[in-house]
Amino acid sequence: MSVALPLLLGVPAAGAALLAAVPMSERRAKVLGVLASGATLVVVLVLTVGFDFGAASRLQDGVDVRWLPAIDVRFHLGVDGISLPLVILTALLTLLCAIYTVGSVPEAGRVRQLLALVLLLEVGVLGTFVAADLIVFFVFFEIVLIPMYFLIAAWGGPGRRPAATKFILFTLLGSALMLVGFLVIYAGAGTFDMTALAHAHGRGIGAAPQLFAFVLLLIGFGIKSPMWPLHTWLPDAHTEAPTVGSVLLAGVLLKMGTYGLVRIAVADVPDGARRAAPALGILAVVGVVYAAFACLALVRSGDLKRLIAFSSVGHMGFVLLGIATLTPVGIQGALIGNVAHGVITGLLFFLVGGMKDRFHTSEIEELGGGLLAKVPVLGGLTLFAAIASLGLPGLAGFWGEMLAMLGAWSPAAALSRPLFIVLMAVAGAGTILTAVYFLAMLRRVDFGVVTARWREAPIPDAVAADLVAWVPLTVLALSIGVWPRLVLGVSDAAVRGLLR
Amino acid sequence: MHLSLAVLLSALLFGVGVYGVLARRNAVALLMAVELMLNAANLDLVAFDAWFKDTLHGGQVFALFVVVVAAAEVGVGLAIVLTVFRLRETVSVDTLTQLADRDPRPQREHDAADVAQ
Amino acid sequence: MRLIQSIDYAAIAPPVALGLTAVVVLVADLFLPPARRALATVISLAGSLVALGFAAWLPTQDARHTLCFPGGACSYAADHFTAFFQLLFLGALVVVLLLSLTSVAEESLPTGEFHFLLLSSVTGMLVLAASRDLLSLLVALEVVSLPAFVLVGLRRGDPRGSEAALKFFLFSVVSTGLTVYGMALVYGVTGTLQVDGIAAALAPVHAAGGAKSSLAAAAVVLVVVGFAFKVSAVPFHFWAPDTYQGAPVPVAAFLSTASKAAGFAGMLVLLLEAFRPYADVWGPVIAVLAALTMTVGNLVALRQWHIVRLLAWSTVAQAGYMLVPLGIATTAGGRGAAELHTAVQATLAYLGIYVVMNLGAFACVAAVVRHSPRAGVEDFRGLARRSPVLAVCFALFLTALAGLPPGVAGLFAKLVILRAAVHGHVAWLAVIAAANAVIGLAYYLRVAALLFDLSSDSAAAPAVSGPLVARRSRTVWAAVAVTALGTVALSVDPQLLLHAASTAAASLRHSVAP
Amino acid sequence: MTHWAWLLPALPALAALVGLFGWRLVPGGPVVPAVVGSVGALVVATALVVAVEGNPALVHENAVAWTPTGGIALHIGTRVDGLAAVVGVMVCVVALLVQIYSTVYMAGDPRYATYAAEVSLFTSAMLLVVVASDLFELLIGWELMGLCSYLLVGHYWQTEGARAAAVKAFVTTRIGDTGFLFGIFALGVGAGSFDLTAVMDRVPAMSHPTVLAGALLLLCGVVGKSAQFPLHVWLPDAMAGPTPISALIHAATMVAAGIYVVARLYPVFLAAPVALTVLGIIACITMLGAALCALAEDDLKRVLAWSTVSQLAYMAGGLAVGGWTAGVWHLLTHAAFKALLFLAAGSVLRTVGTNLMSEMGGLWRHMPITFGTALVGAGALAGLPPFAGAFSKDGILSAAKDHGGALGNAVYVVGLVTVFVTAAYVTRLILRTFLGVHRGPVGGEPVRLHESPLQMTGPLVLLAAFAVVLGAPVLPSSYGVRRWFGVPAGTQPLHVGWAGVLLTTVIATAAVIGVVLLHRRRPADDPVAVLGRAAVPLRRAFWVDEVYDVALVRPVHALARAVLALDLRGLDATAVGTGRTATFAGGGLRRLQNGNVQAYLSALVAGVLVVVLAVAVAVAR
Repeated sequence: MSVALPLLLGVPAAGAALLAAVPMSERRAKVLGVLASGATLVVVLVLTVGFDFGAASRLQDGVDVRWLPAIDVRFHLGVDGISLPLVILTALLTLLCAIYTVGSVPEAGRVRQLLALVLLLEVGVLGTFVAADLIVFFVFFEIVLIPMYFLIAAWGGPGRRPAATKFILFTLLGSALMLVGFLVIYAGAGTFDMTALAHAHGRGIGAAPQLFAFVLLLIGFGIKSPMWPLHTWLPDAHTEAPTVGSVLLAGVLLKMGTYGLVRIAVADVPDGARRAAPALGILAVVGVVYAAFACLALVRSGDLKRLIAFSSVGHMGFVLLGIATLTPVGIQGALIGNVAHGVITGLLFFLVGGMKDRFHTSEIEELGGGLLAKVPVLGGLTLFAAIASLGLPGLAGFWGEMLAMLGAWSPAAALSRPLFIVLMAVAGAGTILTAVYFLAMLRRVDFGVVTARWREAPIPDAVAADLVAWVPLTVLALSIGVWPRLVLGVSDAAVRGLLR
Repeated sequence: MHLSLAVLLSALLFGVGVYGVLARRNAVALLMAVELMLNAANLDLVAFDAWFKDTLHGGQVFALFVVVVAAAEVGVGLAIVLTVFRLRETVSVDTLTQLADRDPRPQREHDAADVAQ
Repeated sequence: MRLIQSIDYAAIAPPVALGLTAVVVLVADLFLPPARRALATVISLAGSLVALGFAAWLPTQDARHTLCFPGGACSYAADHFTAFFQLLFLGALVVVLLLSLTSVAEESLPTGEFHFLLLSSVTGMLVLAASRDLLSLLVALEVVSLPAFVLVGLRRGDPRGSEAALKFFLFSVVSTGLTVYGMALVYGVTGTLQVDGIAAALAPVHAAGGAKSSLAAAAVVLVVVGFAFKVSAVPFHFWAPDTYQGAPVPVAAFLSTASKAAGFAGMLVLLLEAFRPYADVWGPVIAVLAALTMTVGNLVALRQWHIVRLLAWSTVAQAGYMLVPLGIATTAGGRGAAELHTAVQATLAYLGIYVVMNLGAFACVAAVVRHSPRAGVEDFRGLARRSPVLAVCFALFLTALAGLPPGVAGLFAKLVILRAAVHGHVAWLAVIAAANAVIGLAYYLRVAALLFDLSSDSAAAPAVSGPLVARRSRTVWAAVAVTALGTVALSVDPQLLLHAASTAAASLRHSVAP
Repeated sequence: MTHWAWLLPALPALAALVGLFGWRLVPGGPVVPAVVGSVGALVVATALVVAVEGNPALVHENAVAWTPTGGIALHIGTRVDGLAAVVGVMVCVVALLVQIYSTVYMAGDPRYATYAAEVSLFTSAMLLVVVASDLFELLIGWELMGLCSYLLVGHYWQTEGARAAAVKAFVTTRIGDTGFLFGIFALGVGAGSFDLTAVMDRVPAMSHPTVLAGALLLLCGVVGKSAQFPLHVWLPDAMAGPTPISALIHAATMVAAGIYVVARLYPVFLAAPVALTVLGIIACITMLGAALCALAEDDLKRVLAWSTVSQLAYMAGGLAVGGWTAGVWHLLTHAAFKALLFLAAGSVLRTVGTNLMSEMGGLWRHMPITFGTALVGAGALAGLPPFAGAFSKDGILSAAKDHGGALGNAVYVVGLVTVFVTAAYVTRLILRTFLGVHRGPVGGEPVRLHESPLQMTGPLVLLAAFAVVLGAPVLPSSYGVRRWFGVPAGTQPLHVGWAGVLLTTVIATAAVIGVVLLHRRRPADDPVAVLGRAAVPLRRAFWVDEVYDVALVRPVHALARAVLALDLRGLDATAVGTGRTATFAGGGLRRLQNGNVQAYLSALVAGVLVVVLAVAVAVAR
């Protein structure tokens, strides 16, 4: 048994416990927050270094101990090529959030509790990504809810309460149905063990239960992802959440949904997946186009955070489309799309948070234009992030979209090719619309003339803590874009194993 | 006497008891109606016991116990009714609606009620 | 024919010990000066612990049966099933005793009577769990109920208390009337009062069908009513909110946990032992009841402003969850033993977890509010500022009731019932239960969020803050601590409970194995 | 040497990075990395030409594994042949000249550093397209150019026009690029590899629908990038950017990329004649239409922009009729004379401070070098010997004639007509800009007219030289083609006949004389005024923008508003409504709890009765 994974969960948990239990000065809390999340990242890096990339389809550094034999549940953890990139992303984003908090504390204060919740959130997310037992997965999946709820409800904007409630109720509905789906799988396959289930590849589960389970899982993970039309919690949650909340929500929480869809739904009930894939594909593509239209309307008069939240819906639509193709290419696209979205949208939310800190608004109308003139660094990074987000080839966002569409060009043998080619074409139209609204956003916010309201106001550009938090994401977006092997190479074998 | 006669009678009795429970407003009358229901069961038990020629006389024993239970219930019940009467000066059950789902009263009224007690 | 029965006193040791304690407390109270009233609690606690010891010791032995009839059937069984419930009742009793010390003093409840009634009721429960014939079940049920009526109305001079007691009482006796009538009919159909005998006799009746089978089915339903009332399943739940609100908080805690568990004990014995052949009949009925109970309980709880009423409706909903596993679809003829076992295990496990977390929630309420009739949800706003530990504990219990981490115990509880439902081929019920979990979360979270609402507009502390702070009883804190530790333990490793539930379910199955 | 071909895009990319982030560390400022990067790339490009010289058809490919995709693995690398090397040199030369020119033209611009870095990046992107060995690698360069054009066109982002034009440029080309991406899918999946060589090698083995789909989809991208009808609308608007950028976009990068890709992947198109026909039709429409638009345009730069559209259509037409060599040759000559014309225009604009020809005139006296070089460029554009354009254009027309058939004849005839129109608008341009008297801005202050400094005139002279030299007909037709281009099999051999040249010269001269005569008659007026009301559609560019606005832009925005409304009042309201309904239901159920115990008991009894009856009936059945 390896100690890496227990440490991976233990370090942030200990940090959270310390922060929650021991009263300390704000300064100390910040330091502790950075240290704990930094230590977690170190553990992740050690884990990565020790990872056998040659056998990325195998679950590594496993922990597999008896937990609840009465209901056939084992405490089984492990990482493989599919989860490793997400684990790294999670640890990195959490650290960056902690660093960002050093520079900008939300108005509600109480940094200690904020950081404790962030670390607790990290435990939940990391646990979800390394869980190898459905029930363990489920428990970690649920751990995330309460911290996120309080992040929004206590540190959020004026409409935080309803937004937080909506978030948690939606997500719980999803996860409760997902649990039923797990149990349907269990009823057929007789085990909760994800490796065994993936290995069995749906054997033992009848056709109808497979479809039923897949639909339940689809709703569960679809709400989290979010999949159209189950996305309506997301814009509100993002709009109201504090910056770190938005970053983590977009950066890692949404990934739990798509990860689960790949890891559990597609792998464990393949027959159900095949039958539901056309529906999933259609919903995914509708999401892409729908989100683009919504953003297009929002860019005229709306909230920047809301716009980016909707753009998340669109991006996750591509991820879902990739999954729907049930091909290694599509799923690879989904995975790299996940990571890219985490990096880029995380960065975008950081930047909008930076604007909100400075201008005390994220309304496009009120921000006016000329960000690039007023705060060149912030404006420049926004330009970069927007360009990356619209899927320019050579930047991280491209690969997910491209591979998803490539998967749709030649979907799995059991699926209707004409349908998926139509879906691909519509998704392609979505990429155009995405470009349109992002450029329109830049045109309204980044470029142009500084409005009279801000012309004389002393607005500081990015400070050191901001840059430390933002630049790694920029570099990552570029690196993954130029050298996608960073992600695809890791997950390749695992994805092929999954769809075998 | 045929078994069905006894069973029918018992059912009738039980029905009357249920009607009484639902229709009467006086708490004491309610208690009496409940007694009717229990005795309907007793009638059944005894009749079945005789019909089966039960060597253990389960039905008869059961009926005896029901009588005891009924007595105990009435004892407690009357005591409760008495308390209610002492505090409210009424034993009409439909006036007892202080505990019900209704919108919260303003906090101040709460306090006033508290002080008054 | 020998009518003088030999009695295995070891088997009946727990109820005997507790019954004796009840008498001792009552007598002692007569001689104790008012200043030493606390001693009653000590005696009661000691007696409970002794009974607890017996109850814990019994399952280490082979199953014992006593009060047997010629032919081998016994009225009293001391098996794992019994032990599971007895431990549960006694554990709940201990917590309620801890809770009640301050209540008894502050609300000037008569000490001796209070403890006597409480212990008597629990004695009834201990017997109820072990009873294996209709007569014992009925008598035990009455022993559980009769003291409880008085307990509810024990607060002197409180019109709400007596109203609550009267409602409780009337509801109970009507239910009992229906049950007794049902029992008479069952006797009429089967000619026996023994659960084993009933099962054996019902099987051919069910197989034959016709009017007799219809009558039997009706009788089954009628018998179950009395217990459905105890567990406050919809539509037999109406008494619960009014009664809980009118009763002293510890009594409400008692009713919502131990008393409810007693209802389940009787129900399980009846359904799974006596009426097992009719599983295909009562299964769907229970399923519908479960769905109704969850949904109604949760929906109404959404609109509650009184903390005890809110918890009352929550207990209604929780009862619905516990019924879910029993709503499984089995085929006629007693097949599906594995599914039934899973179902019983699930109900028992949920019940065990529920008792701990619900007691904890009531303990937190008891620690904060003085008079249950006027405890608004708003009174809990910003509790975290005044007492962070209590707020954290309350939040833990609430999230556990909602079935969400950090209250992982509650999550496991939901997990096992959903698992049983899916396993028992009623996935639709599982979906309804899942949807209900969401409604449930809405109100649990509303309260939990209030606790941590430290925003400036809540700085104006609620009007009742004075007594809230003043009230710091060590025993109440002990109750909170015990239940919190229990919840944490069950969150980290529920295996012990799950295992015990499994064994208990197995012992019940054993006695009805075809 | 070809092992080092990766340096070709890498050096300008490095220059861009340094120019963007590290120019403060460089002694001499942002100019240094910009110029050094271009010079370095030019050196590499020249070396490549030398390396492939003599055997240009031989492909030098150096690729390394790039990334797995779950399906076909991707490789990244360089693929150099004669075409790539020569076009590389062309790009580097223009880019270098633009950089040098810009040091003066953009001096004093607060964002010069960013500008120069973006030009470097632009160059790098184009060079990546030139040497890419993998379709996705090519796509990266392809799209990166879209980004650079966006940034550079929008360089003056304080002005509304520049912002709008930048977005328009990016979005319009992006529309085509989406098709391009799908074309890559079609070809790559069909061939089982995204490697250019592999794709072209396996074209014969692919099914015809696949090849046709691939070729047509690729054409979408080409049409977008090379500003052909119907995606030409962005190019005239892109004039909002700094003038050197226009030179870069119109000559060496961006628009050239579209034609280049068709030439590069020519075997694919040859295997799909329908695609070539489509390309030919598009070329015909664009050729004449754009030339007509140029005729009526008053804005000097927009005239040049329309002429670019028209000239690109010539190249496209050439490629469509199998005139591969002629098309590529015209690409090169056009790069020279169009860069020349734009830089000359920049020189003019910088002096007169206006874009409108109606406010110019009489500049030849003050700007002799600019005028002289512009005259060379104009001659080349109009197709007058001895300038390069005359011969390359004739190559295309000859190819069309040789190709024959409906397509060949159409291209030939339209090409000849366009020669006339081209000569006409070129003449008008020279007349209105340089000759006559200086009109000056209406009501504006008089400006001091002067020649531009050496950094600007130098490139002009150099480009003028190219515009002459590249036209030497012997160069490509016999010796040069074999030496420097690897001509794909199945194309028309280049054939420049003096008869053809004579014909075009006569037509062009006729147009020149006609316009000069018109001008003589009324020197103050615009010669196009003779067309009267017929000029209106030309001036409005045949209302294509308006049609798009009504048919596309407005519906999209309306739909966007509808979607947002649907989200708020439909989906979200449904979700919130469900919650409300639950609460409402809770309120309703609450009413049952009215406190009356007999009501409760009635419910209890009713419940029991229902269940008992249901059960009894169910069992009896």
